[in-house]
Amino acid sequence: MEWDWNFVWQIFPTLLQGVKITIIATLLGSVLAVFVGLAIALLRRSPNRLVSTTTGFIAEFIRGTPLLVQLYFIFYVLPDIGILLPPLVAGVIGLGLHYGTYTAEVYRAGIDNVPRGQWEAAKACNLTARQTWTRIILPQAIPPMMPALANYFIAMFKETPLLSAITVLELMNQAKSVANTYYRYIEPITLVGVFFLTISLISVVVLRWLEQRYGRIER
Amino acid sequence: MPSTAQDDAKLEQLRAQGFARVAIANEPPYTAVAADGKVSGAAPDVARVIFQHLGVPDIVASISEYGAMIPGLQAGRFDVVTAGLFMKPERCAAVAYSEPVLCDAEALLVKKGNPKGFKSYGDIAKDTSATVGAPGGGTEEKLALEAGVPRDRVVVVPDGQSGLKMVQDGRIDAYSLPVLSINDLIKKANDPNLEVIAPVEGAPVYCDGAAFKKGDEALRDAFNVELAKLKKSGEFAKIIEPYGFSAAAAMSTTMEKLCAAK
Amino acid sequence: MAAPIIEIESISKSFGAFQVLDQLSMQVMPGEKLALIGPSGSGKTTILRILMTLERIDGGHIRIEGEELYHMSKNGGLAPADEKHLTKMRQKIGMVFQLFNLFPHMSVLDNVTLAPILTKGVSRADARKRAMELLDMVGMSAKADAMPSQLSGGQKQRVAIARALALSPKIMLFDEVTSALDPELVEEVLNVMRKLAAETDMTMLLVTHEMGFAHDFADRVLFFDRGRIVEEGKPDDIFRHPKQERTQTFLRKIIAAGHRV
Amino acid sequence: MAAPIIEIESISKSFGAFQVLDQLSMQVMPGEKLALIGPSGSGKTTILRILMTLERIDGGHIRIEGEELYHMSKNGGLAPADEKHLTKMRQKIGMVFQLFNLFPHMSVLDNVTLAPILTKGVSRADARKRAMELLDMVGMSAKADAMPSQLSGGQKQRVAIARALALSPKIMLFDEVTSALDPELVEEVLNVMRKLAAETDMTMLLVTHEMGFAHDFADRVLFFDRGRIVEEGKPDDIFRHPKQERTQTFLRKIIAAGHRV
Amino acid sequence: MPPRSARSHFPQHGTKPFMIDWSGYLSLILQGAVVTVQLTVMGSILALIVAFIAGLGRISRFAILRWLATAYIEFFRGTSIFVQLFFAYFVLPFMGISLTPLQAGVLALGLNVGAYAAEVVRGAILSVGREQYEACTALNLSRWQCMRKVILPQALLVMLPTFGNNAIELLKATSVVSLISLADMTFQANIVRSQTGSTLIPFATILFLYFVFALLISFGVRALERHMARGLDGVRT
Ligand SMILES: Nc1ncnc2c1ncn2[C@@H]1O[C@H](COP(=O)(O)OP(=O)(O)OP(=O)(O)O)[C@@H](O)[C@H]1O
Ligand SMILES: Nc1ncnc2c1ncn2[C@@H]1O[C@H](COP(=O)(O)OP(=O)(O)OP(=O)(O)O)[C@@H](O)[C@H]1O
Ligand SMILES: [Mg+2]
Ligand SMILES: [Mg+2]
Repeated sequence: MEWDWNFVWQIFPTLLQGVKITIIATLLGSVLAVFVGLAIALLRRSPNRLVSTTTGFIAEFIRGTPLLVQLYFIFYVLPDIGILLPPLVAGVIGLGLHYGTYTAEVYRAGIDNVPRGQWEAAKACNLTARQTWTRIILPQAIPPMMPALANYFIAMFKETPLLSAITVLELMNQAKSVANTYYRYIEPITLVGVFFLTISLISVVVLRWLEQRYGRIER
Repeated sequence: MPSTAQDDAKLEQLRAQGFARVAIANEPPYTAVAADGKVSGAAPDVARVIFQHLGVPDIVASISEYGAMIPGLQAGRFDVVTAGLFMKPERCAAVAYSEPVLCDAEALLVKKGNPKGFKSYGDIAKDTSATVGAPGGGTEEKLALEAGVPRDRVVVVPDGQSGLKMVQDGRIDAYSLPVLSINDLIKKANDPNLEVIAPVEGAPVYCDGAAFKKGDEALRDAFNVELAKLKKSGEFAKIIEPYGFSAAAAMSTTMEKLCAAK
Repeated sequence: MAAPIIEIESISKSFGAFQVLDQLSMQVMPGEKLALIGPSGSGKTTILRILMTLERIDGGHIRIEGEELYHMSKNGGLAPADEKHLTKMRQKIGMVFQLFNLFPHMSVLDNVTLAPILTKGVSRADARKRAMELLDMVGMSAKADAMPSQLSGGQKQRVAIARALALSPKIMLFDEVTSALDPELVEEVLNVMRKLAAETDMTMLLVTHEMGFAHDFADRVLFFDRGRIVEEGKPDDIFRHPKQERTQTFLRKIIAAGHRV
Repeated sequence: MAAPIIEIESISKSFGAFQVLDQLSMQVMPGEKLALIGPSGSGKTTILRILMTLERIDGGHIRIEGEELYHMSKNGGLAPADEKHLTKMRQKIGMVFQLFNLFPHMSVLDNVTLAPILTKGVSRADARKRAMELLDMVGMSAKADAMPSQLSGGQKQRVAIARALALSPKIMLFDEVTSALDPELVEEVLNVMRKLAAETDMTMLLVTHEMGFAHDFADRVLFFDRGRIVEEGKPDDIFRHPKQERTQTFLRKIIAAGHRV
Repeated sequence: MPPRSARSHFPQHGTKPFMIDWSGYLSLILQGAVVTVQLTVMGSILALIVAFIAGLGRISRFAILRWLATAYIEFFRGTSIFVQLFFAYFVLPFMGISLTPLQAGVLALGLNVGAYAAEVVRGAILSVGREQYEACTALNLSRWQCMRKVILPQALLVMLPTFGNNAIELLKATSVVSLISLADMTFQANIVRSQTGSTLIPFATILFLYFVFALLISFGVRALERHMARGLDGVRT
């Protein structure tokens, strides 16, 4: 099979459609993951043992099983109990929940990394719990998290091809569809690879910058 | 010019290794996987018998997505595809087909009473709110697109069960597959709220053939010789009719006609 | 004689199976400068942390200006203190830590003004004015806009002292405030503390290994060992004529290690 | 008079734009005990690290027993030393670090035997025998099978000394070996070093802030400031009658901070 | 009996009543589980090997090795596992390399996860303090002796928990090999779903199995960690 540039130009606009969906899914999934992660991290710190262990178990379960199977579940099994979600919504929820369990760990580590002395100094300054969180702990915990969070968003981005299993026409699905129409696989799949690599290389630069900007906090 | 089986290096190689690698789909009744994991279904059963006649004792079947079959064949992953891959001019250009084996018309799976009144793909195109599901890279997807259904209303569905579920859940208005596949689905689903529209008006009857890699024409020709014998002896009908396929339909047309059809 | 500002009445504290404080009692008079000395692990830090409410006690009572620290009167009886009660009590106490614990994401000035603005509702302008006075006192007003990471250890500690003073506590707790500093930088911090002792009538509790400083600074010295007060008295008595054998060995070792007493 | 064991000839060292050592020269005689004192950042540690080949020099020459450390003769001329040459030279030098730097995943005994077995091809049995003698000397033979995490700081440092001695170096470098220790634990380490000085004729270079110990221990004291030797002489001269003003202020501050001289 | 479509003019097949042989289909899923376990184990071994090669390459003194290791890591972390699988299975044959589906799956999974694990190896080695290297120099150990006896044993303990996570990631990624017709657990569940018409049972079964496998991995890693950390307590802060 020879590489065919004409074919590449022919399919390019179609693939761009897929890129659009891929990016939308990643962005929405990221936003959801940020909030799900924070919720999990806080619930796991709950003084109520039942709440914290149940949250812990659910998070471990979601983290320990494949996103693909979870997507099948959300899309094909949930309607049986009356929850009917459009494909993209189901996909975003799947991504957000799955990656929320990862970002929860990032939050936890970020909060744990604030030295105990800072909590104590806040107390010695007689700050309230709320003031301590918003003025002292989170401002120190969040910047070092940025690179790790960004890392997960890049990982999520690379997992969007899974959404083809629930009929979302993202990039990989578009490429397969194109390939099936013309019986040529090399060009579309290579283009998908190049696309992912390009975005990843760009994100490496962004990550470096994030690490430099936020990664360290001078004490 | 059909060559003789004797000077075919590919066939020799298959005989030596004792089996042929066939690609099948996860789509009853074309192919079926029993609870014990044994592969059956109309297409592999025919292939198995013919290869036995050619001196290749067994077939090793791997289940594949429709979309992955032709690239897999080209990449040398399979020796032959026997999966209900209907003959169409573009496909005929990509692979070397045998004479027809399994023929089927297209059908639509819809909600009971056919609420949107579909009879053809054209009806779906006209109804601007209607969506239709079809396997990615399959014949039905192309038929729908050709009938003028826009890309964003043709939903690529990974497999039959998913398509059925999506109709049940109202995610798509119709799901299109060959008649027999749909019948098999609905039988398993046992859902009185579904209905089959078959055949789809204006959609041709299609036949599949065993698909070989371009360059393996000699093997294909040898396959054809045995297939013709099988059809003649009536054994062919005995194999495929229990699955619901019509032997007469397959024998009434040729690969050349089907590949030329527009 | 005035009433004691701090009354500690047979308090106990364990970490797991390990008993750090065992039925400890002591009293501190208003304005008194107290030095707590003793071997490592003897519970000196723990007492300060308990007074700052960074650790809870297992039993006993603490009264600050006659008011219970860990209990509050409720329906006539005593109930465990809630956060509101603790917040009120903490206003009387400030603490300076061994490792400064400045807030690294805020400028020196913000470190000092944060608590007055948030906890006392002082206006930003007033807080700044008072902060500049305090920074001036500790010799740090020139660095008001610096970030903590730009300061030397001694400078950080002086800022930390100013921060604790900004809440105008009646009692100041100092836990080995010079032991993380380079030897040459120790002096500048000790000077600030001398000045503080001379200029204010704050009550001060000081944990230190700087025996020379403890000697000059304190009105009274408590020698701790294994969670108990082994010996107490005027600095001259403790350092020159220790009565207990444990105190004697401790001082001998410290002196042999090159510290001046 | 014997030839010097260490000759340092106008060496320079910069970190980026910052010049730590500036054309520094000095000599050390075999068996001499040398104390290097001076303010923080004056380059004391850097000299030891250069001798241990942990840092390279920018210019100048160092000779150990007359042999070039950072250069080797090659085709008649001098070439920069390669790893093989450095390996040979390092056999003459041992170093003990401020933070012990024991290998945390090995027992005390393995820490001491590792290098002799790997670098000198000593048999395991011989290495153990010698290690036990050395551990005995530093009073740590009872803890031969302990892991470093189970030891106190002073015990760790004694093991680190035994580990450095196990390679029988002719020169030992000590960089503030007691400054990370609790005051009570300092003495046990200093005692080991006194014993070492008394029992062997090793050449020793010692960086310390323990002025008292430096005074008793050293044959000669070098006072550093900003990468230069400001003053040198017998301990009594330096500590009692410093000539340079820089030395005087330094000693005054140290004394004020409570250190005995 | 299921209803028949009245409008179909094609002959209907199968006169036997339709009954589901669940034990048979569950054993089909278990066969898939065997493939999943095979992929996970072999993929992890490959990942471990390449992780050490590439991780050490990244901190090598030789620029060319650093460059090669970086290129490998960035490429495999940069492109999606889907693309890699597809390349290994469909494109490599055009270059004359024909792998069985299992080989292609192990190759893609191992190289992909290996790229992530390589960074773990590098990070763990760098996390061992500079003072340990200096102690090595002071004791005159060679670079290699120092790496083998002092640095790696300590770094290994740091790597281990992340390696456990990597192995779980690999386990989960095996579900995408169904793309190249490998009959792993997810693939078999889809077959069972098509053959039986039930969605809930096969998917609930494999979710449970995946979770059990993930738990086994994390327990195993934790046990290993405890075993290796004996006597080291209190070392790391
Ligand atoms: N949070 C804690 N958990 C467990 N043990 C603790 C905790 N805090 C302190 N301890 C133990 O309590 C004992 C007393 O500690 P404390 O810090 O009060 O001693 P100290 O007199 O300040 O000693 P040092 O001079 O070393 O600072 C020590 O043995 C210490 O290990
Ligand atoms: N690796 C390095 N990179 C940059 N600067 C360094 C490095 N090592 C040392 N320095 C700087 O070189 C100067 C001399 O350092 P050195 O450690 O030799 O001082 P010192 O006399 O041992 O001081 P101290 O008493 O604090 O240990 C210091 O200002 C230090 O900041
Ligand atoms: Mg303490
Ligand atoms: Mg130094």
